[in-house]
Amino acid sequence: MHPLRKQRLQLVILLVVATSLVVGLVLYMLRENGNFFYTPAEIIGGEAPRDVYLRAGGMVVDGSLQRAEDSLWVQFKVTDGIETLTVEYSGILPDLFAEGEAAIASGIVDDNLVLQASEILAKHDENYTPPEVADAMNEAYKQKQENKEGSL
Amino acid sequence: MARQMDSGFLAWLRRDLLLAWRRRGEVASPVLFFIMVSTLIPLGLTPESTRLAEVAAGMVWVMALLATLLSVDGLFASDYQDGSLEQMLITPQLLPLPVLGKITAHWLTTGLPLTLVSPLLGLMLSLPAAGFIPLLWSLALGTACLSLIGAVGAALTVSLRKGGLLLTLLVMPLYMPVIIFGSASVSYAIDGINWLPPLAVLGALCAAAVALCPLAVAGALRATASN
Amino acid sequence: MSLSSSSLLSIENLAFERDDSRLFDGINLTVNGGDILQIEGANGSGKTTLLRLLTGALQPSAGRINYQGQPISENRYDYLADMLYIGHQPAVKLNLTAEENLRWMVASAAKSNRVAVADALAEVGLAGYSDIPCYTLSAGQHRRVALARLLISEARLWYLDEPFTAIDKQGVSLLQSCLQHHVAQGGLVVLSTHQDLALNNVRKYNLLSRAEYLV
Amino acid sequence: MNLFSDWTWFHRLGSPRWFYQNSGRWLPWLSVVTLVVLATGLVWGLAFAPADAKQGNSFRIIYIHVPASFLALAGYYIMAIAGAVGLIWKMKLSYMVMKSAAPIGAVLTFIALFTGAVWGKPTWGTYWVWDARITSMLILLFLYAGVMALQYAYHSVDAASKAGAILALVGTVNIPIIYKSVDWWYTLHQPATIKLTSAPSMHPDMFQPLLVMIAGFYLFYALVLILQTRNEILRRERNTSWVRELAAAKMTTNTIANEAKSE
Repeated sequence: MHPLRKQRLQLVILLVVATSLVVGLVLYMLRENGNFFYTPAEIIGGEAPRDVYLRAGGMVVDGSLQRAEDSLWVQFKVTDGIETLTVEYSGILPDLFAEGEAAIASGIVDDNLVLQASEILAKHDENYTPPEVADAMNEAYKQKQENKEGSL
Repeated sequence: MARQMDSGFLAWLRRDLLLAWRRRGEVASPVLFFIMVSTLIPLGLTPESTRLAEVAAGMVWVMALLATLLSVDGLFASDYQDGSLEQMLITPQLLPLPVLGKITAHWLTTGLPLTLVSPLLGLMLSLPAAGFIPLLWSLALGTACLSLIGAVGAALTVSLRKGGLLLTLLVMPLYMPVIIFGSASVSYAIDGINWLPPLAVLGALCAAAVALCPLAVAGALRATASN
Repeated sequence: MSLSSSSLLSIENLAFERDDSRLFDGINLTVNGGDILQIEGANGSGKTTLLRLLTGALQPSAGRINYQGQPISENRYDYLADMLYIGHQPAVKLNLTAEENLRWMVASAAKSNRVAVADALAEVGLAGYSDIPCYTLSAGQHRRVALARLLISEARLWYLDEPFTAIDKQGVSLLQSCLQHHVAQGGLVVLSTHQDLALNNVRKYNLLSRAEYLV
Repeated sequence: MNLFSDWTWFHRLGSPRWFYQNSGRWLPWLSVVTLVVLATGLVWGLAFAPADAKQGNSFRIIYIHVPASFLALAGYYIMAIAGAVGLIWKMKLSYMVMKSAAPIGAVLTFIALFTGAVWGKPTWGTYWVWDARITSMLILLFLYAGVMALQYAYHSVDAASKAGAILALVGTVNIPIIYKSVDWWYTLHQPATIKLTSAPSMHPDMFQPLLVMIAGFYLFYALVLILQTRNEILRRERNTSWVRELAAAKMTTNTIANEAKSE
């Protein structure tokens, strides 16, 4: 074989192997990449891992917000319509955080099934609900309906 | 007596390895830098092992990045000065192949040693036990990416007298995904999450860099080194 | 066209400009096996640039270079494999020994003979130095290492940029006999130098006047 | 016989002189249209669009922020495409466009980041979040800076152009990767749910002026790019006869005007 053609072949083989590796690895990543978002029901039900950083979200329950008098510590409850999860957080809440609105808390679930949040995010547009919250709540609502029908 | 020649990959790889062996003191300096700076972290940040453990993965990764950056500057510099680069540009071989040979030699002499000493650093920074294997794997793949991407920057700045700082500016933004997925795979392992997905992405980045960076380097060398 | 197609190397209407300023244009040359072409011209007239255009490291702004009647861009591999270029810098690695350097240069060249490395070094007067790293050698000796390539090379086209710099008298006569031998075997030499060569059949080409004359 | 006869328009387009003369004819029109569109969008957006129910008047910064972000990103691709065209077809004008696009893009990126930070404070309670979009905008700024720095580092214009083009192309590969990597990184450590209001969910009264502003920014970008490129053409072609003639003509009209004044 002409040496130039041989080199071109080597280069092409390198490119083909590299491209297939990229595709394969990305596909693996997409398949394996778990969802780190959990609904309150999943956390209370014990489906979510403990001592692992995760995110949970739902509607902030009306009247559940408690503030400490001497610090920035707050406690509130979020619900997905099935279960309520207690969230504790120390820090300034975002301005758009409000009871009856959706919020997302990131942190670690402790042994008492309380989410010790290191970050709280509120949705900031009335037309916009985080899709995973919306999905989770719709799912939960459906299940609830089914359960109700089942019990009847 | 004309003979078939190889693609230039092995020839340049062998030569750069031999050269590195001849100046092993110099080649060891990124590794020394890597170790020295990590002794500063407990002094500067906190000697408390629980807090160190939190930042260990990220710190090791940032230092590996800086150490690679230190050495990648010289990847083409001496070849440019003594005329070897000129000879490389006029060999009949397809330029990406000798370029890949040089980059491989660079990784074998910087990235690989950094990877091999990283467990020591992990110990010094009280990295949790679960993080060691991912640290090794992610550094092995990640430093290869760093060498490949850094080579593009080195080629773009080879004919400039003060290319070092500019190289940093050019290359740093491109290093971003590598450091994210590299440190992510370690911290995932520590948090008890499946750490293979970020490692897979790192592998994908590495494969893409192997395919694309030698082409970019070849283009950059042709564009700048001959002027 | 028919004339140039039979020649080993022909340059047609070659021009080079850098950053929109024209270094030279309208260069027409034909060089055949057995020719020594000496490029002349004041400093900055473009001797090195012309040689580097010949190596293909630089692209001409206009015109073309033909190898055996075909543009070099069309048979790049064969052309480069048949070419040997020694530039201003001798491409000698200071941390390698003379022998390692030479072996490396030979390995990266397409047409060359591997076994003759030690003989070649002896012939350029570096017999006792083959095991010593090159940083202990002088600039002239570095050039001798590079020139030892000529003794091994089987390339027909030799492009030499100021090959006589830093070489002593003995080295100059060695190099000249080497060139003589090469063209006698049907090779071709294009070199730039200010030195008058003690060789017959040298053609000179002056870049500034663009005139060619036989010495 | 002439293989490239169909390509003459392309090569004419690539001629700096042709571009300079024709763009000169279009410039006044373009600037008037740009001014009108921008003014309409600004007055509409700032004075007539209703205030947001939650954010009040602070949301109005989107009329600057969103178009600037759009153009910052689009500008990078324009720059990279110009560089690629230069590399492939060896077209000088294209390199000039690339060089001119870099500082404009950098300024727009900076405006996007700055307005984003100002907006972020009342909305999210922080000036800066390491969110995918924000981080990749910051990286975009660095990439622009790199291309600009390379242009200035080289004495040789040819080398600077080619090196800048290669860097810009490498950057285009990286922007999506960076975006994806930060986004993905956040799915664990920070939510990616912080996103700009997705446009279609906006009320039409707010959305229409935004569209006008985006159109205005595109026009403005084109205008500034053409002006910058014209400067670059004059600078690089200053030794050619047509630029000399142009300068000489300008000089005589000026002296005539001055003489007329002094009389």
